[in-house]
Amino acid sequence: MTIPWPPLSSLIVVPALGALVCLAPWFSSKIDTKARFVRLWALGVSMLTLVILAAIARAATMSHGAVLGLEEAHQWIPSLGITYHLELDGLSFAFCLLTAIISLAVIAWSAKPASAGAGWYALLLLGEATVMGAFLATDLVLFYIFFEAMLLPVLGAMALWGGAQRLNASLKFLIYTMAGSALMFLAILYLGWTARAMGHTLDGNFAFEITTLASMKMLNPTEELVLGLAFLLAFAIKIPMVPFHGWLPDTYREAPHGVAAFTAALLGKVGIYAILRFMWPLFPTFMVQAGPYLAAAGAVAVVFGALVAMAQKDLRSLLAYSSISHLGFCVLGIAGVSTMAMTGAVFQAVSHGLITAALFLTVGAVIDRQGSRDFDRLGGLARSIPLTAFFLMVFSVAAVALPLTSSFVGEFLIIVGSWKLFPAWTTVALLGVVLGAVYTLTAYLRTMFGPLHDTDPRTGGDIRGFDVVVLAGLAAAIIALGIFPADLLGMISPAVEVNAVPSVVADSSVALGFSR
Amino acid sequence: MEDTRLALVVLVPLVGAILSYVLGRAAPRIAGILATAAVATSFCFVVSLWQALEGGQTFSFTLSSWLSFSNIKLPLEIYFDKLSAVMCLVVTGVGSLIHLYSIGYMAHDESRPRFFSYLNLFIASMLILVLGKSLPVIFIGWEGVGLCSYLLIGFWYTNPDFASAGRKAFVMNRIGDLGFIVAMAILYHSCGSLDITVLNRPEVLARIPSEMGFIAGIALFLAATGKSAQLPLFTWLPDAMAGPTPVSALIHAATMVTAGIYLMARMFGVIELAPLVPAIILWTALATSAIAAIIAISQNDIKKVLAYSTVSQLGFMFLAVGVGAYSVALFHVVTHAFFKACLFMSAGSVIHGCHHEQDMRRMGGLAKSMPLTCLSYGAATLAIAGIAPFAGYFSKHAILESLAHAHNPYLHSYGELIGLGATAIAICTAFYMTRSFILTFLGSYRGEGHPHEAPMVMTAPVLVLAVLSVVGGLVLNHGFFTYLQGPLPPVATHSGGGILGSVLGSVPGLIGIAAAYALFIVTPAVKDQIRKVLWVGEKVSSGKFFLDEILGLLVIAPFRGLSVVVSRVLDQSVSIGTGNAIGGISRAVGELTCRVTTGQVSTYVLWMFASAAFLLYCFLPVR
Amino acid sequence: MDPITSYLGIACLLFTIGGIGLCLRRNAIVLFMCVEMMLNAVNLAFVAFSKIHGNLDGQVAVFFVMVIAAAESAIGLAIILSVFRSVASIETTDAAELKW
Amino acid sequence: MSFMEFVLAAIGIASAIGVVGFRNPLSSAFSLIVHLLAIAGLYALLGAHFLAVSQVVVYAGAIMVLVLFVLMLLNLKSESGRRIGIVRSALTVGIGLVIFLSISAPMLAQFADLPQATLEQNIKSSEGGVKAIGELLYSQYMVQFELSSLVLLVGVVGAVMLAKRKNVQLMPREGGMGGVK
Repeated sequence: MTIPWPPLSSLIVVPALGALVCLAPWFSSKIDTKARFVRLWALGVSMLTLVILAAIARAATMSHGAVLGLEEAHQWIPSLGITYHLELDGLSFAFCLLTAIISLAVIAWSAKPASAGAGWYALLLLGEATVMGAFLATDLVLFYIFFEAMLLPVLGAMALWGGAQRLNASLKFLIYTMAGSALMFLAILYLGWTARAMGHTLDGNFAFEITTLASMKMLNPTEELVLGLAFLLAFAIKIPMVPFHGWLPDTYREAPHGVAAFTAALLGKVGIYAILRFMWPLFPTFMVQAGPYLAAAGAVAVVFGALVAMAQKDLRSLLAYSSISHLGFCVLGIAGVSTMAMTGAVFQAVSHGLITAALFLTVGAVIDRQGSRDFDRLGGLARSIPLTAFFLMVFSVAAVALPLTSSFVGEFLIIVGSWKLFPAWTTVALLGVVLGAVYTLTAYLRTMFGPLHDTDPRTGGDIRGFDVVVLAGLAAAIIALGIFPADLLGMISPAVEVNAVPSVVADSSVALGFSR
Repeated sequence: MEDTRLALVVLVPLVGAILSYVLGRAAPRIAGILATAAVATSFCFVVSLWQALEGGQTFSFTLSSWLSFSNIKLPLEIYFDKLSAVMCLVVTGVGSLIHLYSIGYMAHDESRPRFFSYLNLFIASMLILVLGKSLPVIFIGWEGVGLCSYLLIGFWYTNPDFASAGRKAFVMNRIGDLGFIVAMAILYHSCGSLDITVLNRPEVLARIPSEMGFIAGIALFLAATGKSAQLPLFTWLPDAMAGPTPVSALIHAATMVTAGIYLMARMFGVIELAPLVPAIILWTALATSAIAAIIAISQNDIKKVLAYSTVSQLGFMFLAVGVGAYSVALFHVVTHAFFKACLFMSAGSVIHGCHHEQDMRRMGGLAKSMPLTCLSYGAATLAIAGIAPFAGYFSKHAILESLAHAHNPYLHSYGELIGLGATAIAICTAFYMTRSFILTFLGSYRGEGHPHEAPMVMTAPVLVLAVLSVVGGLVLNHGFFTYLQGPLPPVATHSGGGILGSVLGSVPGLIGIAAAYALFIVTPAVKDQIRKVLWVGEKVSSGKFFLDEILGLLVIAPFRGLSVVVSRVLDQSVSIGTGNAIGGISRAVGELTCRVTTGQVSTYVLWMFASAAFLLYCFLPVR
Repeated sequence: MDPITSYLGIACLLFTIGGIGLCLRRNAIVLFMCVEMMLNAVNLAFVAFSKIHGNLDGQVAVFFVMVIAAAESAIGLAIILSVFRSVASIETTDAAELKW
Repeated sequence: MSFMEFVLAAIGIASAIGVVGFRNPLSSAFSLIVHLLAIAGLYALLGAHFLAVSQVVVYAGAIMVLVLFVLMLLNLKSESGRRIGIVRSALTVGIGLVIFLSISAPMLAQFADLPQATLEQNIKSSEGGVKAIGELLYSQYMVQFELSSLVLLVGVVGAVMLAKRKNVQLMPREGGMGGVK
C-alpha cells in the first residue's frame, strides 16, 4: 500500500510536536497566566489530529472501498530488524477515532487542576500521541515502545496534580504495568529470535513485524502457550481483567478528573485492541484453547465489577469498578471465534470509551462543585444543577446499555455473537448487566434525587459554556453511534476477519463452529 | 410497502418530546398543548394507515441500517400490520386523551415541560415497541418504555421513596429484559434471523432444537412477566403508583403493561413450540390474578386498588394467551385500556378534587360534589365487573369461554378447575371495584375541605373513555376476531348468545356487586364480624402476601450481602491485598539480603576469596 | 619437578599465604602488606614465565606491576591515615559504619 | 633446584608466614622486607637483574620505608583484643588450600611436558639486562609506559589530597594513640 496523504505517522507527530510547543516559554505560567492561550493551542492541535484522521479515512475508503488498509513502513534499526511499521485498518481506525475524540474532549474540558498550567496540556497531547502510536504500530517492538510510553504522560499528570495519595497510587500503577509488559517484551524477543533461527527472515536478522511473524507459523503449541500467557498477562493488567485490577481503584481515586477520563477511556482499550491485533494472529491454537477461560474471565469481571461497584461509597471508585464490568464484556466478546462477537467487542470498547470519559468528566464537575465525592454528602442535586443532572442521566442511561445508545449495539452483538460459543458465560454476563442497572441507578438516585442535603445554597452552580458543548458532543456521538452504527461496524468487521478469524479457521483442527 | 407516514407516526412524538421540553422551559403552558398535539397527529396518521390496510397488505419503513454489516442484517425497520394497527390505535388514542387530561391535572406543577416531554418520549418508544419489525427493534421500544416509566414514576424525585420506586420498576423490567435478550440470542442462532414475519413460519421454527425452543419460550415469558407485571416480577406496579396519576393511567394501565401480551401474540409460534410453556403461562397467570384480586380487596389507597386490579386483569389476559386464544387476549387488552384508563383518570379527578387525598377512608359521598366523575367511574366499574352490555363483559366472557376449549396436553385434567378459578376471580374483581366505588362516592364525606368537580379539560376525556367502555365491547365484539385472523391464529368463538346468554354471562359480576353492596351499605356491622373471623386472610391480604418482603429476602438481601462480601473479601484482600503483599515480600527479601553487608572488611575479603576459589576451581582446565 | 616450574609453585604458595593473611588480620597496614605480598608472588610468576617463554614481556609486566604497587601504596597509606584520623584506630573492625 | 634457589625460596616463604603470623605490625613489616629481598634474589637467579635491583630499590626501599614511616607515625600497639576464631582461620586456610591447588595444578601440568632442550635454550635468551628491558620498554610498551606515568601522578596527587589535614576536629576513641589533631 502506498503511503497515503497525509502520512499515518502525522497522527503521532502532530500531537507530539504540539505537546512540545506547549512547553514553549511564551506559554509559561508567567506570561499566559490563566493558561488560556496554551489551551487554545492544545485544542487546535487535537482538532487538527481529528481532521487528519478523517482525511486519511476518507482518502482510504475512496480509493478501495470500505476496507481500510493503509500502511507506512520504513527501516528503523535494520541491524536488529526493527521496522517503523504503522498500519491503519478498520480495527485501528475505530480506536484512533476514539483517541482523537477523547483527547479533544479532555483538552476542551475547562476544569483542570488549579496548579496545572501548560504542562497539563503538554502531557495530554503527549498521551494522545503515544496512544495513537500504540493503536497504529504493527511492529511488535514499536508497539511495545508505545505501549510503555503511553503510560508516562498519564503517570506524570497524576503524580503532579492528583489527589492526596497520588504518589503511591501512580507508583502502584507504574509497577503493575511494568511487571506485565516486561514479560511481554521477553516474549517479543523470543519471537524475533525464533524468526531468525528458523531462517525465515529475508535478510537473516530478527523480524518483529506482525504480518511476517504470523505468516511464518513457526511456533509449536507449548511455545504458543507460554508466549500467549506472557502477552495475555500484559494485556490483562492493562484492560484490567479481574484478578489483575489492583491498580485501578487507587488510580481512578487519585487521578485528576481529566486524566482519569483519559485513562479509563483509552488505556484499557489498548489491551483489547492488542489481543485482537497481535494475539489472535500469532497464537491461534492458544487463543482457541484459552477461549473458554477468557470468556469466563470476562463474565466474572462483569459480575465482579458490578457487585463491587454496588458496595462502593464514593462516586469515583464506583465508576472505576463499572468500567471493569463493561470491559469484562469486551473480553467476553473477543474470547470466541465469531465475527459478530469480535466486531461487537471492538464497538463496545469504543462506545465504553466515550461513555466512561463523559461520566468521569460529568462526575468530576459534580465533585468539583459540591466539594465531596461520597454519596451521603451528595443528594437532591437535580434541582440545583439541572443541566449536569440531565447529562449525567443521559450518560448513565448509555452506561446501562439502553437501546439507541452505542453501548447497546456493542452488548447486543457480543451477547448474540458469543451465545453460540459460551452460552453459560454469556448468561452470567447478562446477570452482570442487570446488576449494572442497579448500581448505576442507585448512584444516580443518591446523588441527584432525594432531598437536598446541605441547607446552604450550592455555590458550585451548573456546568457552563464550553463544557456543555463538550458533553453535548459526547452525548451526540454516543446516540449517533447507537442509531447509525452500520458504517463503523462495516469498517471493523472486515479488519477483524482479516486479522483474527481466518488464521484460526484455516487451521483445520480448529474449525470450531465459526458462526456468522 | 414503504410508507413515510409510518415513520412520522414514530417521529412526531419524538420531536414533540424534544420541542415540548425546549419550548416548555420558556412557556410551560405550551408544553402540554404541544405534546397533546403531537400524539393526536400521530393518532391521525395511524388511523389513515389503518384505513389503507385491506387484505394482506402491510406497511414498513427502514429508519436506519442499524446493525447490518458483513453477512448480518438487522436493520432498524418498523412494520405495520393488523395486529400493530390495533395496538397503535389504542396507544395513540388513549394516549392523546390522557395527554389532554394531564394538561389539567398537572396545571399547577412547575416542571410540566419535563413531564410532557417524558410522556411523549414514552409514546414514541411504545410505538417503536409495537411497530418493531424485528425483535431487536421491539427491544428498543421495550427498554425505552422501561426508561420512561422509571423517569415518570420518579417524577417528583425530591421524595426519596418515589425515586426508589422508579428504580425498583426499572430493575424489575431489566430482569425481564434479560429473558428477552437470551431469547433473541437463541432464536438468532437457530433461525438465522430475528424478523418477526420470518420467525413465525413453521419451517423456520422447525429448525429450533426442542430444549432451546423451551428456553426461548420461557425467556420470552420472563420478559413479558417483567413488563406486564406477572407473578414473580409484579411488585413494582403497585409501587409505581408513586408517579402522577396520568402516568399510572397511561403506562400502568393502558399501554406499557400490555406490551407483554403483544410480545406473546407476536411470538405465538415460539411460545407454542414446547407445550409446557403455555401451561406455565396459564398457571402463573391464574396465581397472579388470584393473589392480586385478594390483595385489592383490603387496599385503602384508591390508586393501589386500581393497580392490583390491573395486575389481576393482566393475569386474565395471560390466561387467554396460555390457552392459545391470542386475539381474545388482545380484545381484553383493548377493552381493559378503555375502562382502566377511565378508572384511573376518574380516580385522578377525585384525588385532584380532594386536594391530593388518596386514602378512600377519608373520601366518601363524592357523588354529589363530582357527578360527572362519579358517572364515569360507575360506568367503568360496571364494565370491569363484566356486566352484560358493557365492554368488560364481552372480553371477559370470551376469555372464560376460551378457557373451556383449552386443548393443552398438560391441562386436560384441570380444565374446569381453571374455569372455576377464573370465575371466582371475576367475582372478586366485581367485589373490590364496587367496594372502591361505594367508599369514594356513596355515604358521607369523611375528609376535610370541600371537594370540587375537576375542570372540563379533565372530565371530557374521562367521559369519552366512559362511553368507549360502555359501547366498545358491543362494537368490537363481532369484527375484532375476524379482523385479527391474519397475523394471529384463528380462535373458536361464538356470538354473545342473546339476552339469556348475556344475563348468564354477567352473573359473576352481579354476585360480586351484590355482595359488596350488602356488606358496605346494607349491613356494615356484618363486615366487621367477617373481618374478625377471617382475620388471617385480612392480615395476609393487607400485607400484600408479604411479597415485597419475600422478594427482598430472597433476592435483594443476598445480592447486597454478596456485593459487600465480594468487595471486602475478594476485592480488598485478594486483588489489592496480593499487590501489596508482593510489595511487602520484596521489601522483606531486600532487608534480608542487605544483612550481608556487615561493614567488616574481613568478611568482604573472605567472600571475595571464597568466590575466587570457587570460580578457579570450576573454570581452570584442571587435570 | 624441573627448576623453573618450582618457581610457579612457590609463587602460588606465596599468593595463598598473602590471601590468608588478608582474610585473617584486622590491622589495616598488615592487610596492606599482605596485598603487597600477593603482588610480589604474581611478579615472581611473571618472571618465571618470561624465563620459560624466553622473551622479556614478563619482566616488563613486572615493571608495570611495581609502578602500580607504588602508586597504590601511596594512596593506600593516605587512606589509612585519614581513616585513622577519623576513627582514631586502625582496626578494620572499628571502621565498620558503611552498612545497612 | 640449585642450592641457592632453595635457600632463598625457604627464606621467602618463612618471612611470608612471618608477615601473617607476627602480632606486632612492626615485626611483620620487617619480615616483609626480608621477604622482598629474598624474592629479589630469586629474580637475580632467574636472570632478571634489572628487576632484582628495582625490586630492592622500589619495593623494599621506597614502599616499605613509607609503610614503616606510617607505622611509626601512628605508633600502633600490637593488635588488641580478641583472637581470630579458630573456625574462621581454619576456614580461611581451607579456602587458601583450595585456591593453591586449583592454581598450581594446571600451571604445573601445563609446563611439565616442556622438552628440556627448548627450556635450556629459552633460559639463555631471556637475560633481563637493563639495555634489553629498556629497548623493549620504549618500543613495544610505549603507551603503557606513558600511562604508568599518569598513574603515578594520580597516586601522588591522591595521596596529598587524602592526607591533607582536614579542619574537622574529631575526638578519638580510647585504645588507639591520641589522635592527630
